Amino acid sequence: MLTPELPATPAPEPAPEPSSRGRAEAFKRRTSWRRKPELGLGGGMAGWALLGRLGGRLWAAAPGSPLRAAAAGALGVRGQLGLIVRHIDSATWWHEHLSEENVEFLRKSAAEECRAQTASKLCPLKDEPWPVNEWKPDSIRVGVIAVKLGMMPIWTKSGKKHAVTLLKVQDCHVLRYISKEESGKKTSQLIVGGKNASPFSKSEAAMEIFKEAGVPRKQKISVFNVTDDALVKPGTPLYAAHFRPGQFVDVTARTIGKGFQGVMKRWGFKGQPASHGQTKTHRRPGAISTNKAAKVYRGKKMPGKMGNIYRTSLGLKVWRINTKHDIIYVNGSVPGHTNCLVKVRDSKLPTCKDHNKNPPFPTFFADGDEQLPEDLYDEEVFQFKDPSVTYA
Amino acid sequence: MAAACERLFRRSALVRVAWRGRCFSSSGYRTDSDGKPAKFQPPPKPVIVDKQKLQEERRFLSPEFIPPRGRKDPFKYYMERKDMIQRRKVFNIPEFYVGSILAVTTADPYANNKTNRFVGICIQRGGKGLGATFVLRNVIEGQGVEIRYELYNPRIQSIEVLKLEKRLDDNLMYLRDALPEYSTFDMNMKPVSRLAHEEIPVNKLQVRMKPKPWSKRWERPQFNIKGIKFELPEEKMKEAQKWSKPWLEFDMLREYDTSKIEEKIWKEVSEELKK
Amino acid sequence: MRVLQSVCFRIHVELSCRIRLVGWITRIQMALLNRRLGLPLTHLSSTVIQRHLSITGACQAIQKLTRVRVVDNSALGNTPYHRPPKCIHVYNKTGVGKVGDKILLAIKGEKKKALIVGHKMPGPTMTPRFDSNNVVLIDDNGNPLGTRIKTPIPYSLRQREGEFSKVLAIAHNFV
Amino acid sequence: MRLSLPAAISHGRVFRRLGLGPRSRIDLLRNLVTALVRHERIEAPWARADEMRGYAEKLIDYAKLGDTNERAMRMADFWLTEKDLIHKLFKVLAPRFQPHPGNYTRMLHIPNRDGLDRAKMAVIELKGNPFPPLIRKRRDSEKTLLNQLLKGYREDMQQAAAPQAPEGTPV
Repeated sequence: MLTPELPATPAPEPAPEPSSRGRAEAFKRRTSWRRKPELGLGGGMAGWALLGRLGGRLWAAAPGSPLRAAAAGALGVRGQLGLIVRHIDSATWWHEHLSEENVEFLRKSAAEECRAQTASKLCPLKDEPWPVNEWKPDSIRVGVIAVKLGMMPIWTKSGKKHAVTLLKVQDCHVLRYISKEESGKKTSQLIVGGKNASPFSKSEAAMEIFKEAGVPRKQKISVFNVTDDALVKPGTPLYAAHFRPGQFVDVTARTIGKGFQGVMKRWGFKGQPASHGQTKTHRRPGAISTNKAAKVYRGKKMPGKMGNIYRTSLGLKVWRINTKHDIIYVNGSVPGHTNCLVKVRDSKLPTCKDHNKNPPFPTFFADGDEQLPEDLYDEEVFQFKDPSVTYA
Repeated sequence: MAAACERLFRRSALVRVAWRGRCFSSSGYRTDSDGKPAKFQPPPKPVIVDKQKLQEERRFLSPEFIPPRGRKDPFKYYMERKDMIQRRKVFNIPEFYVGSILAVTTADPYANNKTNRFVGICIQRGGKGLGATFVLRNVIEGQGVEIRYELYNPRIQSIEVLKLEKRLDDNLMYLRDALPEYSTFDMNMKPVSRLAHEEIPVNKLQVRMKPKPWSKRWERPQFNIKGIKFELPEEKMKEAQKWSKPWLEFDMLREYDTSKIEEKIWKEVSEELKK
Repeated sequence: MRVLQSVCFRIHVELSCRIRLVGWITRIQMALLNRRLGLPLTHLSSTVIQRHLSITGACQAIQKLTRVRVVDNSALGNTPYHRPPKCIHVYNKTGVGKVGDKILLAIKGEKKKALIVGHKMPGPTMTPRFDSNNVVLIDDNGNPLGTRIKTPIPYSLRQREGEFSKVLAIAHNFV
Repeated sequence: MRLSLPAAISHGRVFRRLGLGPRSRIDLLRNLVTALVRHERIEAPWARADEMRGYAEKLIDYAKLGDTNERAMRMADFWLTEKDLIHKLFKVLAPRFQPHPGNYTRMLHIPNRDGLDRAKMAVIELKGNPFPPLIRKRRDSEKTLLNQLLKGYREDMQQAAAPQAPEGTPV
């Protein structure tokens, strides 16, 4: 009744509208990647742009307010209640404007495209490799982005137990190279992204970087400073075998947010006594400055938001690498909650430099000459296929 | 059904429930509706179980294989399971329960002959995955000793089941407060033989406790302990019931149904172990 | 119960006249000390005496003011006294004593050093945890006062063999 | 925000705190479940409805086990404070949802409450109820230009992909 029937032949304006909806554009972009030209619709790119804009216009033209239609309960207990209008699945533009088969088709094709992109990037050496240099003690390699899976115990051959964190390197790709001049920093930079994510909720500007590298959208991207001899071509996938057992790494992640906390929890202040005539002051900071200073010094430890900041754990030993599932077993705990994305790179601690010599340089290539077994262990680690430990 | 629907339809499409009134009125139901079986409950049908068949099908999946509830990736547990299976291929970890009597030999650099053997009753099994543990308890020369072993620690040379049985409870931590005779076992105990397809016997022993204080108030309903012969005065036992939470039994969202996961993991583990 | 406690107290005093007391005990509570009289007797008497004096269970961690049990056969540790031995200082950085730490005891109105050979608090896995806080009395030079340790002590003490060789020499059971 | 059940449990905040305590919370939800089974569509504060939803669905899962199951009967006896509804649960609702594996209820936002608290409200209903639907029927957009063009493209793709299938990815 109030829902407007769409005209079968709308009059599309040929002039491009600058204010056409981003969503429609995004839709156009999604479907136009990596499309073979002979399979496209008549005008190729232009046709899709037109189509997208058309969709935007139709959306804008639909009268907004009277959408509160119908379905009033026959007995209408409350007038308001009758106006439950929204579709349960009309929250998105797709559901509003596309038929079910088309939604299905687009969803499938987007997933397929994502898979194809990931697969096509497995062998970047096939098309001209970037120059591969020798490792030097002062070169800094790129790092990877990994998912924190959780912790488990590991035993050494001497029977000692260590706790390790499992970090899974999942769909990690180099996205972009930023030269020294561009970045204005001392070293050039590589942008790396990890873990595929849905492309649908990003604006086109944000998708630009992934499009250039020809990889699916990533959940997290971050920047690594690298020396010029350790550059990797954008689009190269990174694996767990980038690191080797026995070396030391630094892991950076956002810590678990604790919200607004008082000084006892946040900074470990002692608080005041619980009893002995103490009233109303048990967990408070006490004095925050002196009479003479007559001000509060900058950086005074006070209550406030705790956690949810980036922290780095330095010098964690790599005990074991699983090359099949791309898992790094890193000694000890790592900042962040389970399933969060962490940044792993070679340790910059001077004490760890001796252990980090001659890594796969600039990174490990899956299609290179090197054939790796499924599990790489540090020589101290007890492997479960060995018999029990005995002491002579 | 049609009549019922019509009646409902006539009343209203949407019924606003008056919350306060309902809450108070419900307190009247509370006492009589809890915990009592329904009136028209039919008697359970007699089920004839083919015992021979059941015994053949009895299989034991060690409890540390079942992942806990949580938001961790199941893949993480899969990776741990691979290592656990690998260890089980090399090293025999027998089937045992809380209440079984075990002898564990470990490699110990400080012991005579570099091995250390300890016999005791398993009073607790804990942990999931590679970090699974069990606690053995024994009283040696009047001194209660407990050792917590890691099931997958490579220092363990052998785990020997001397007596395979279950007790009434899943956790026997109360043996700490029981009379020492209930946790005293001979260090040179001979294994008790049993047939391979026999049902695991349940030892219905009820232990007597030392006088209070105990490490926990075992009479409280939260522990739900059946294996203690309480010799407390009547009013103390009644007092303990003040802490009972009868509604927890009906809180359906707290239930963790592991049967499907168990099935899957059992299949995976048994296939891997056969290889 | 009170009768039993006094009985046990007297058992403790007159360990030599143990046989004479059997009749009394069986009459009062057979279940407690039924068959093997020798072993549970010392254990029981000491625990019951402690029970009598304090109504709380023993502390898990050995820290200041923790009641401890002396497990050697020194005269000082085994003669009864109306106050149980208490730890009044722990010689380490944390203030919580673990196996192998030395502590200062207030025992029978004296100050004596002692070595921890077992505690209630769970330590690392694969190491024993005991039902009581066990110590061995030592003098300032590290020599034990007694000649025998009655309870098992953990093997892990042996990794400091050089330091505690005299204490380890009087132990006869390890776990 | 509704956390999934394992997520909620793993993070320590197991359930919402409603009412005057755990006992009161269960009683409150019990009354809501009873009302839902009786009326099949009720209006309640959003948080309560959301909290109750899991229990209602679990109860129907139990009811599907049949009225000879002892545990199912105990559950029904506890959760339905009005005992005449036990019959309805086992004889009407259980057969109705027998073919469905789950997701027996539908919950929709409605305008905030008029009272002082302006509480967020929701309406929750059992699927397959006899009332007129709350959700507007989906508008048929099949004939729009956009959909027609997409359809054409889809069909082209299918045709093109069919012979090329062995070669590689069609997209």
